[in-house]
This record gives sequence, C-alpha cells and structure tokens, in this order.
Amino acid sequence: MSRRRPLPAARPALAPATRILAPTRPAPAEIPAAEVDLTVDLGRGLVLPNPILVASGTFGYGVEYGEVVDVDRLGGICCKGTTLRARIGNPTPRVTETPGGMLNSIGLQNPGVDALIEKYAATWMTWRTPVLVNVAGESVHEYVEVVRRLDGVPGVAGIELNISCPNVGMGGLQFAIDAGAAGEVTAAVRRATDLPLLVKLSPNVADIRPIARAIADAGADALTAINTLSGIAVAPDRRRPLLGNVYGGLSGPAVKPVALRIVYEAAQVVKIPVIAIGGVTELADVLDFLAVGAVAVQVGTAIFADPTLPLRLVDELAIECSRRGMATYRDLIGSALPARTGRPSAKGVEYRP
Amino acid sequence: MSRRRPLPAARPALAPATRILAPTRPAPAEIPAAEVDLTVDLGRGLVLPNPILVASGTFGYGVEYGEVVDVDRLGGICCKGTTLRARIGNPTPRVTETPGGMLNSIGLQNPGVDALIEKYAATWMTWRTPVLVNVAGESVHEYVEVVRRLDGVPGVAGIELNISCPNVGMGGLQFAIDAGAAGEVTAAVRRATDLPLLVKLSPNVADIRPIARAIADAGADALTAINTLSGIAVAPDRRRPLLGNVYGGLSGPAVKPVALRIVYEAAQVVKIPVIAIGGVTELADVLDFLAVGAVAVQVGTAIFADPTLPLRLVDELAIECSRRGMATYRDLIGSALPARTGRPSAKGVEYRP
Amino acid sequence: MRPAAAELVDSREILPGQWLQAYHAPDLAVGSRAGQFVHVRTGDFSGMVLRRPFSLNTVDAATGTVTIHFRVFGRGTEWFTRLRPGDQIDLFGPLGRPFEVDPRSRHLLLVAGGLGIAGVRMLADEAIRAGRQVTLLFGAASAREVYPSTLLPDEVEYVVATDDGSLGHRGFVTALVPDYEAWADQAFACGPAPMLAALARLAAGRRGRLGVAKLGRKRGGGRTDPTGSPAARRKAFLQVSMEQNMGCAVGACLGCVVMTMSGTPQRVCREGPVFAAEEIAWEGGW
Amino acid sequence: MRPAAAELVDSREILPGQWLQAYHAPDLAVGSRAGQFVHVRTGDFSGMVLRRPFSLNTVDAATGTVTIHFRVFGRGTEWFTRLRPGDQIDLFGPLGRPFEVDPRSRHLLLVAGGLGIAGVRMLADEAIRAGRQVTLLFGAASAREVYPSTLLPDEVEYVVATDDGSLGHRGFVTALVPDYEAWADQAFACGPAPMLAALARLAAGRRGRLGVAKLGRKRGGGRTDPTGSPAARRKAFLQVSMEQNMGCAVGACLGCVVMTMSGTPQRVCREGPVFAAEEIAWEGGW
Ligand SMILES: Cc1cc2nc3c(=O)[nH]c(=O)nc-3n(C[C@H](O)[C@H](O)[C@H](O)COP(=O)(O)OP(=O)(O)OC[C@H]3O[C@@H](n4cnc5c(N)ncnc54)[C@H](O)[C@@H]3O)c2cc1C
Ligand SMILES: Cc1cc2nc3c(=O)[nH]c(=O)nc-3n(C[C@H](O)[C@H](O)[C@H](O)COP(=O)(O)OP(=O)(O)OC[C@H]3O[C@@H](n4cnc5c(N)ncnc54)[C@H](O)[C@@H]3O)c2cc1C
Ligand SMILES: Cc1cc2nc3c(=O)[nH]c(=O)nc-3n(C[C@H](O)[C@H](O)[C@H](O)COP(=O)(O)O)c2cc1C
Ligand SMILES: Cc1cc2nc3c(=O)[nH]c(=O)nc-3n(C[C@H](O)[C@H](O)[C@H](O)COP(=O)(O)O)c2cc1C
Ligand code: FES
Ligand code: FES
Repeated sequence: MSRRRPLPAARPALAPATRILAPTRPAPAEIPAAEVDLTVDLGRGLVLPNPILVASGTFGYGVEYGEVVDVDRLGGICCKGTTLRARIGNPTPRVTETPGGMLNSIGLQNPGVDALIEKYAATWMTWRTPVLVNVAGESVHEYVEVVRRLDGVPGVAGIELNISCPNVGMGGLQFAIDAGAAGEVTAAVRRATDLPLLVKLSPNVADIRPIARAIADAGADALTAINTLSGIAVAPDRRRPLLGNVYGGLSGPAVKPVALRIVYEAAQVVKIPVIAIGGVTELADVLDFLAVGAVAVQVGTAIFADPTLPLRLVDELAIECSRRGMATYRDLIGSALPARTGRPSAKGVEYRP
Repeated sequence: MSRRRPLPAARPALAPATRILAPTRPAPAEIPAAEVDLTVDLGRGLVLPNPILVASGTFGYGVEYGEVVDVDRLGGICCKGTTLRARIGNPTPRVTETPGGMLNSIGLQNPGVDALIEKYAATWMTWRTPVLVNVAGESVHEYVEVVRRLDGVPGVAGIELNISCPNVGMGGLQFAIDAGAAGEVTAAVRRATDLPLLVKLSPNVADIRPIARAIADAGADALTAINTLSGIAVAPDRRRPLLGNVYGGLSGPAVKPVALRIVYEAAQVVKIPVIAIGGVTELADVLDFLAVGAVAVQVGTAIFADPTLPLRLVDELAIECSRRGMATYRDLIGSALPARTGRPSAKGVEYRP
Repeated sequence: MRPAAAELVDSREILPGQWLQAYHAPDLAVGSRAGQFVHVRTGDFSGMVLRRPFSLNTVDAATGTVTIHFRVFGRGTEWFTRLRPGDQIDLFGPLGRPFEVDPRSRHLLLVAGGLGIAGVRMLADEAIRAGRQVTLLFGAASAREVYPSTLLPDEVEYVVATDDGSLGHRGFVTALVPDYEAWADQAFACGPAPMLAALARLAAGRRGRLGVAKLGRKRGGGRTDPTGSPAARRKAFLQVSMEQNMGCAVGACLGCVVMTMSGTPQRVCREGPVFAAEEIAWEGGW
Repeated sequence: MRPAAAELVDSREILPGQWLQAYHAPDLAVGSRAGQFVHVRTGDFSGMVLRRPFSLNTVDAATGTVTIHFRVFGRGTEWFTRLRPGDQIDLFGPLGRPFEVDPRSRHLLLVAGGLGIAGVRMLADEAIRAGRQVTLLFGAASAREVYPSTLLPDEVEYVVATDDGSLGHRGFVTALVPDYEAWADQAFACGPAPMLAALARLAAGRRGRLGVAKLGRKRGGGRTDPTGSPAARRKAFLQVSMEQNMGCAVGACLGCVVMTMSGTPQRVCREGPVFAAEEIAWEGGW
C-alpha cells in the first residue's frame, strides 16, 4: 500500500454504523463435532440417531447398498413401498432423467408384507438404525391390514404411510389429495397400531394445509413431505410417452422449491414434526429444510449419483453445528419461519406469479 | 476386414425379420424449409405465423429485447400480466435461480391497462406478430373491465387470461384451482369481448381435467399451460424465505415433466387447441410438447439465457419438417397421444410412485 | 463395487459418433469380469442427476486401465466426449453379473449388434486368454459403422453383416448364426432387443435342429440349478446382455427390471445384465 | 447489446476467493462505459438457467479485452473459476446506464466496499484519461481482503479502511468520507447496500455542512432535468451502483427493481445499475 496517504486521526464510526462486509462475529465456543446432539425424538419411543434418513424407494430394503454405505450410521431408513400382496409393478421403462431431476414409475413392485417381514425383519433387528416400513394400499382396509401385520414385528421401528395411492373406494382419487380421505386412512391405521406413524404428503394439491391438519388431527406422529410430483416424458420416437406406465413421479433437485414450500406451509399448521424430502443434494439443502421447519430430512434421488451422500451429510451437519457453537442441531430448526405462526397465512393459495 | 472369412452364400433373412439398427427409411421427398406451413389458426381470425410464442412476463411488452430479437419473426407475444390499475409489484428480491429452474415473484408490476394501451398499442399495431395481452385480476369484475378496455384496440390481437390470481370474492382461492371459478371468469370475459380468448392453466391442482373442461365449455378459444408451480427459496442467512414475497413461481426446464403431463391430460379432454409452456429450451422440447397434443409452444425462462432461442426454434422446426418431408408442422401434433381419446383416462389421478 | 475416482487417459472417436475412452482405474481393472458394467457420474454442476451405465469394454490389470466404448446418444454421453485426458471422473463398479462360460466350452460364438460390441468385447479377451476359440458376428447398418478389426485380438474370427450390404453379408447379423450353430458350444450376445429376441428364438430351436445339445448331455437327469443362478446360466447355450434405464444400479430402486418367464421382474443391474436367453419373457408380460 | 462469444485469456485468483478474468471480446471493449455490466451465461449442460451479472471491471479497446472481477459466491461464480484460457463463453452486454460525470468535475471520490471495487474500477481509468483527479476509498474486513494497489492506475490516490484495523483506517470506509467531502466535486460508490445508504445520508447532509454544494450553484433557478435522466444524474453529487438479482437484464422481466423516492420501482438493469443517491428509497417502500 505504498501510495496510501497519511490517514486522518481515527475517529468513531459514523452513526448509524454500517457494515461493509460480513461482521466478524465473536467466535462461538466451539463444541467438538462428535459431541453435537443430532438425535431426533419423534415420540412413541422412536429416537433417530441423527436427522438424515434415506427416502423410500431409493434405498431398497437397506441391504442393497450394503457394500458402499455403513447403514448403521444413517438416521433412519424408509424401505420401499409395501403392500398387502406382492406386486410386479409397472412395465418398463420405469425411470428416466429430466432436467435437474428424474421420473420414476416403479408401480410399487414389492414382495408383499409377509415376505418382507420374512426376508428383512431379522436383519433390520440387528441394526442400530431404525427402519420405517413405507406402506401403500388401495383401500383403508388394505393399509390397516398391512400395518397390523407389521405391528410388533421386531426390526420394524415405525410406519411411513404412502397415501399417494388411488382409493378404489373413492373412484380412484388419491387419499393424499383429499383431507377427508387422508384423515380417514390415518385414523384407521392409528387405531391398528402403536408403532410410530409417519404420513407422507403429496405435492399434487392446490392447498396442503387442510390435508396436513387432517392427518395430524387423526393421530399421526409426524408428517413426511414431499412425495413426487406427477409428470411425464416422451419417448425418443415421439410415438408414445416414454414410461411404460405413462405417468411417473418427478423427484430430485428440480422439485426442491416445491418441497420447501410444502414443508414451510405444513410446519406452520401442525404441531407434530415434519420430515422434509425433495431434492436434497448437499448440506445447504439440509439447512434450508431445517430453516423452514423440518426436524429431519430424507435423501432420495441424490443417492443414485452419490451413495455416500447421506453419511457425509451427517458428518457435515455435526461439523456445521460445532463450528457455530451449537450443542444441538435443533437450534437450526425453523429459523426462516415467520415469528408468529398463530394465524396461518393464506399466502400459499394467494400466490401470484 | 482382412480376417473376414468367406461368407456362406447369401440367404433370405430369417423370419421374423429383426432390425439391428434403426431402419433406413425411404428418404421422404424433401420440402424446402421455407415452404413448410408453420401457421397456427386459433380461430376468431387469429392466425399465428408460426407456433413459437414468447411467454408472459419473460418478454416484457415486446420492445425490451428489440435490439437483440427481430420480434416480427415470432409466432406471437404474450405481454406481461396487466391489471385494471397500476401495480408496483412485490418487494425484492423477486427472482432467484433454483436447480434447473428459477422462482419469480414479480407481483404483477404493471402500469395498468389504460397506460398499457397508451404506451404500447400503437407500436404493436405496426408488427406482423400478434400480441396477446395477458390479463390478471382479483375479481370477475376486474377481469371483465380490463378486457373491455382492450376490446377493439388496434394492436391487441387477443387475450390470455392469467387466472392464477386470488379471487377476493372466494376468500382468496385462486380462480385457477377451482373448476367453477375458472369457468365463471372465462364465461364472463367471453361475454365481454370477441377477441380471441386464451386461458392459462395452473399446475398447482390435483386434477387439471375438470378445470380444463370448464374453461373450454365457458367459451375459451384455447388453453395455455402451464403457469408456474408454487415454490419458495431460503435466504442465504436462513432467517427468512429469500423472495420478498415469500412465495414464488417455479419455471424453467425443471418443470417440463409437469407441463408435459398437464398438456397431455388437457389435450385429451378438450377440443380447443392447447398451447404448451414450461421449460422449453431446445427443439426437442418443442417436438415433445407437440407430440402430447400442443398446437404451439411458448418460450419463457430460457429467453433469459438465450434471447435468440425463440427465433432459432422457428427455423429449426421448419428444417425438421423439411427433413421429414412434412408440408406442415401440424403432422407432428398428438403423435404420442393414446389412439382413442374417447374415454378420458383416470391415470393422472391414479398415479402411483 | 465402490464409487471410485478414475482419470481419463485417452479419448478417441473410433467411429462416427462412437467413442473409446480409456481410464486409469486400478481398483476396477482387477477383479472385473466380462459382462459387468460401470455406472458413471456426469459433471457436478450439471442438471444431470443420474449416472450412466456402460459395459466394461476392456480391462488391463497390468496398467490399471479400463475402457468404455459408447455412442453419443443424449446429454450425458455428449458430456463425456468433452472430457480431456487428466480429467477425473467417478466410475462406480464393477456392477452386475458377468457372462458365465462353461468350463467345457471350446468354441464361443459372440454376436454383437452395433454398440452391442461393447458388451461382448471383453469376453473375447477372456476367452482367448483361456485358450478358447472365438468367432464374433457383428452387424451394423453400413460399412461406416463397422467396428474396426484392428481393435480386436488377432485370434478372433470376425464376421460382418451390414443392412445395406456395403460390407460383408448383406442383411441382419442374425442370418449368420445358423452357420455356427453346430460349431459353437455357447453363444453370447449383446445388441438391440429385437436382435436378442431373434437369437433367443434361434437358440430355442437349436436343440431340435442339432438333435442333442452339445452341452449338458453328459449330465443326464442330475440336479437342476435354480433359474438365474450362475450355475444354471453357465449351462445355457445363449447368454444375452440386457439394457434398461437405471436409477441406482445396485438393485435398490427396481427401475431397471426385465420380465422373466417366471413372471417375476428381475433387475438388470443385479440379476443381470447377463441372463440366460431362456430366462427372459421376450414378449413382455405386464 | 448482444450475446457475444468471448474467449477467456487470463484467469487469476487475486484475493482469497476473488478472481480477475480477462476475456477477448472486441465488440464489448468498444463503446462500453464505466458503470455498465455484462450478463454472463454459465455452461450449457448445467442446471443453471440464469446468466450472472458482473460489472465491466476494465476494458481495453486497443486489445479488445474486458475484465471482470468477482467473488466466488455460489454455483455460478464457482463454475466460472473452472474455465481455462481458450474457453469460449457468452457475454451479453454492455448493459445498463453508466456513471455520469459532470464535465466540470475535477475531483472524483470513488468509494468501494469489498467487491464494490469492480463497480467503480473502470471509472478510475475513464476519469484519469479525462485528466481528473481520483481518490479511491476502499473498505474491507481485513488486510487480506484489500484490493492490491498494483491493480490500480498510479494516478489514483488510494485510501484503505479495514474493519479490524489490520490495514489502514480501523473501521468502516464511510468514516473516511467526510475528509473528502469538500475536496470532491462528485462521488461514485459501489458496495453493500448499508454502505450505500450511509453514504447517501452523508451526501444528503453535505450541502448543509458545506454551505453551498459546489456543483450546480452556477445554474441558479434554471430548468430541472427529469429525475433519473442522464442529465439529472450528471448533476448529482453521489451516484451509486446498485445490485439486484436479475432475470433478463434488459428490462423485460421486472425482476431487478429498486424502489425509488417517486414510489415507482425502477429496473436496475435498465434505469440502473447507476442511480443518483437521492433517487433511491433507501428504506424500501413496499
Ligand atoms: C448395463 C448397460 C450397459 C450399457 N453399455 C453401454 C455401452 O457400453 N456403450 C453404450 O454406448 N451404451 C451402453 N449402454 C447404454 C447407455 O447407458 C446409454 O446410451 C446412455 O445412458 C445414454 O445416456 P445419454 O445421456 O447420452 O442419453 P439421455 O437420453 O440423455 O439419457 C437420459 C436417461 O436415459 C437413460 N438411458 C438412455 N438410453 C439408455 C439405454 N439405452 N440404456 C440404459 N439407459 C438409457 C440414461 O442413462 C439417462 O438416465 C448400456 C446400458 C446398460 C443398461
Ligand atoms: C449489475 C450487477 C453487477 C455486479 N457486478 C459484480 C461484480 O463485478 N463482481 C461480483 O463479484 N459480483 C457482482 N455482482 C453480483 C454477482 O452477480 C453475484 O455475486 C453472482 O450473480 C452470484 O452468482 P453465484 O452463481 O455465485 O451465486 P448463486 O447464489 O448460486 O446465484 C443464485 C442466483 O442469485 C443471483 N445472485 C446471487 N447474488 C447476487 C447478487 N449479489 N446480485 C445479483 N444477483 C445475485 C445469481 O445471479 C443467480 O441468479 C453484480 C450484480 C449486479 C446486479
Ligand atoms: C425410484 C423411486 C422410487 C420411489 N418409491 C417410493 C415408494 O415406494 N414410496 C414412497 O412413499 N415414495 C417413493 N419415492 C419417493 C421418494 O421417497 C421421495 O419422496 C421423492 O423421490 C422426493 O425426494 P428426492 O427428490 O430426494 O428423490 C420414490 C422415489 C424414487 C426416485
Ligand atoms: C419472471 C417471470 C414473470 C412471469 N410473469 C407472468 C405473468 O405476468 N403472467 C403469466 O400468466 N405468467 C407469467 N409468468 C409465467 C410464464 O409465462 C410461464 O408460464 C412460465 O414461466 C413457464 O414457462 P417457462 O418454463 O418457459 O418459463 C412469468 C414467468 C417468469 C419467469
Ligand atoms: S437400477 Fe435400481 S434396481 Fe437396477
Ligand atoms: S433483470 Fe429483467 S427487468 Fe431487470
């Protein structure tokens, strides 16, 4: 700085003080990363070791990535959707990439609940990580029946209800798009089991809030959100839609803004915890979802690109808390929510482009 | 191929014949690109010179990109949303990038319909390209009033109704998410003008089909789809949502699978033309949307990255038709739709992940 | 099977729109077998969320080099062509089950349609190393798409068919197969689904045409291996390498299935990509 | 104003996380003025759909070179750092309205907070070329973020403030301004919004403190230029370069507005990025 001219005598900063670059905050007392409390208490005895779960349908039954991922360090595993009877699923192709995302239409291929229990429950029992069975059905009865068979099975830590399924009793309308149907199936399952009960929201609705409320009122222990957005792709020859089933579910980074919105809205209208899903690919995404009120996140599509991501996120979250002097990650939850959440805003519906 | 061994005598291909690589089709008689018919007749005298329009809100009033784009080669221009009175719009930030897309919450900043007419109509009149005025409002009365003022104004080629606005008469529910309200506002506007009337669908609904039908039944000349998906982003400090208005509309390539689905569903339940919008960034996207039944497409977000894209798409579409020996691009429309569209499928609702 | 950093060593367009890339990936080069594949990640900043599956085209354990041979099809393959030597990339593998050669097989017939060559190429190396005789039947649309013989081991008998007759036999490669039906102890194929289906039909009729299948006759009424097991496949006359769009490539997402004769979908990434032809329900079945 | 191919010539990290890149872009290098910006496209295969705005940091008409100086902030800026000399990129510009220097101004005070230096850097060149005296007040958090004086023309008087006092004045750069209030004919600033707001408050009080503003006094009661016009801005003591997230950068999307005292939002990309300080509603106004 050779040409710096002699400075006038230092004087007090002008009022009001302005900050030119990020203020150098007093360094917080650092907490060793290993000591940061990452546990998530979802009630009914279900305590996740950390808030990073893997999403249903993207991590199979927890065993497939066995050679690559130490499952015992995950916060939780939501297994592939399970139905009463075995299903062979949809015709192929079943997956395709889309800009910043992917479409899938697996069609709930699964061996049925009894085979599931026989094949996997014993293995799950040996894991420290809770396994939540994702349950699907086409009638309230089917859901109840599946859950009843899972009730009391060692190795099954809880239920995640996938209600984005057609309700044959209601002319094929999905349970998830109707507050009444969503509440009804939740209540019925609630009566059938004392297992921790998570219910998964669909983003394919005009207003999530009445649906979230109905599910909470019906006795769910937590909400998970979001399931996929309904979309299609076109075959290269353009003679038909690409997916064997025509329709697929859109997931991945592309849907993150929608997932953030749904979590933000749901977190303001229910008292039960909300677990976020949708486009998590890095720590920033985890922090964003916590900020809008999620208590935990699930990683889905991103696992396909990087199976080691979920465990890295666990480590990075601990380090982030440590760096910021936080003894628990829970201090990160809800920082971006409006201060008074008493009167739910009508903004979600009032959105104008 | 020195080591090729002497071949056995040629013999007829085995039945059934198998094709190892793409069959070499007989080369179609080539039509010069300049002679391919790209015109789109939307009825009521509105004939677009070609099926590539620019989407409302992304091309201003057609004058802003003047130095970069020859507007007179576009298929049509949808101008920024226009209301009865001037609006200053939403607080900033108003736009942000998301994976494969962007969020915007402009809040319908516009000078009001009278100022719009005064400022732009005379210029539009000199253009060969039809300008459609995108109209927004908060009550049926407001929509009707705006359209009445536009009726008969030289330079205004038609109306695109943006019904993703809160209906104050219905407690802030958007017109676009309710078949009754959507039909009502369409019918009222229809009575007020003989201008070509396009109505724009919102993707933020559980089932688009009853809404599309209600709009068609109410006398719209065409549907446009889709408007943006509702989403949010979080500020870097995570103390608030990023956008000044909290909520924004998601657009860009990320939403293309959703737009394809909505166009695919709408095209099967209405007889009026459907114009597709959502994530168009290259010719393949245009061809995909035509394949699922769109008669034209609008380019929005992609203009920001490449203002020359819409005109390039016009050229490329003509060349594609020429290459394939098509005298009109219309032969491309609907190739991926189910053969019999009589009984509308319930699949959109039945979607399972 | 791990995501592993690999460094691009060489990248060449060997045929119009077809690239051969060599990567330094010592972990992969040891223990991989013909028929297995890798799942390759695209660039970090891309809107491309899925990996891309490619057959292991060749592996050289000595130098730690693996090659892939691919056609520029869409965004992902286009992106790979832009890599420059020295660039790092993430190859996940080896994945899937390999071709299973019966120890008694002396004569192997490989059948490749177009890019399918990448699926059987490595089997030629393995077979020759094991002292077997290999004939490769290769089909393409025209001469300009014919795989260069210089990229094959000298020991391979190479027979070409082109749709337009611009090189070799005029017509489909499947038409060449009957000539080798008796000679071949086993056949291994990769290529478009209709080609594989036609080969499967040929293979099914073979036993009848030849009287008794050469392989398996010594076994008499002994125990049968469960369908889909390596042992059962090892006995199959025709093994095919299948393709399906993939999500995870480890069996977790059920995205990549093919329907089998048993009525249960099997995962190309886990039970496959190599199947015994008779396992596959060629007409679909959903 | 056109999207134009530009070739990266040089790319250097001049400060931790701050890069200076030189592009060969002859069309841009001619006719661009200080205060204008370019809108830069990211890679084709990326999930990044928006361009990124950067101030024209310097232009050299003789060599056809323009430079941008940026901080790695998110995905886009990170991506730019990966470019290598010879890479082509699409720079759209010049965009926006430039700083307007009153022809009578002899002493120009430039005030830059951190990266704000990129917004006023070119004005130093222009002013010196026009024979004006330039003092640059620069503020940063600490010495390691101070813009290297070697990158400035020798003629510039360079005064530094750091928040922690590790170099130059300890405290905010705004604290240095009163010393130059009388000397300066006009001031031009770029930096964080709170800094600009503080400067605007200072500027508003200046007339009172100095008695009569130096500029404009000769005009007496003459005609007033419309707010926001180049002529009106030319008379303003303080001009500021504003930032807002952008969509189109040509005035089409209304994404980038700032609220003005008139109650109408103005577009940073079209009416700005340079505004007279008194045009801006510093407290917002929605
Ligand atoms: C086990 C296996 C081995 C393969 N080996 C080779 C090989 O050695 N050489 C080669 O050229 N090709 C091979 N393929 C096909 C190759 O994976 C696709 O050509 C490639 O994924 C296309 O990617 P893209 O980005 O260019 O196309 P895009 O159309 O942009 O891809 C979009 C999505 O569709 C998927 N996809 C598209 N085509 C195919 C396909 N044919 N099979 C599977 N997924 C597809 C992509 O993976 C991606 O997820 C193999 C496929 C499989 C399943
Ligand atoms: C007129 C103008 C001139 C600028 N000149 C410079 C300069 O010379 N040097 C420099 O370092 N920065 C400058 N900026 C800010 C620069 O544009 C952002 O730092 C940059 O866009 C961040 O991109 P990213 O991909 O790293 O961040 P991301 O966070 O990944 O970007 C996400 C989105 O937000 C936008 N965004 C984020 N921060 C800003 C910001 N501060 N201003 C505007 N948009 C933002 C991005 O453009 C993008 O659309 C200028 C901004 C404007 C409006
Ligand atoms: C291949 C695939 C299969 C899925 N299967 C199920 C399922 O069986 N049950 C369910 O509730 N959700 C299922 N999902 C949805 C995911 O659990 C998750 O909600 C969604 O993908 C969004 O998260 P992401 O963006 O991180 O992938 C599936 C998603 C994918 C990609
Ligand atoms: C900045 C911006 C402003 C928009 N303003 C309007 C509007 O005023 N009226 C309207 O109907 N749609 C508006 N839209 C929506 C677009 O017209 C279009 O429906 C949407 O962006 C999807 O298309 P795309 O993915 O090609 O951008 C706006 C979109 C953007 C990005
Ligand atoms: S790709 Fe996921 S199961 Fe095969
Ligand atoms: S960025 Fe679009 S109006 Fe300024």
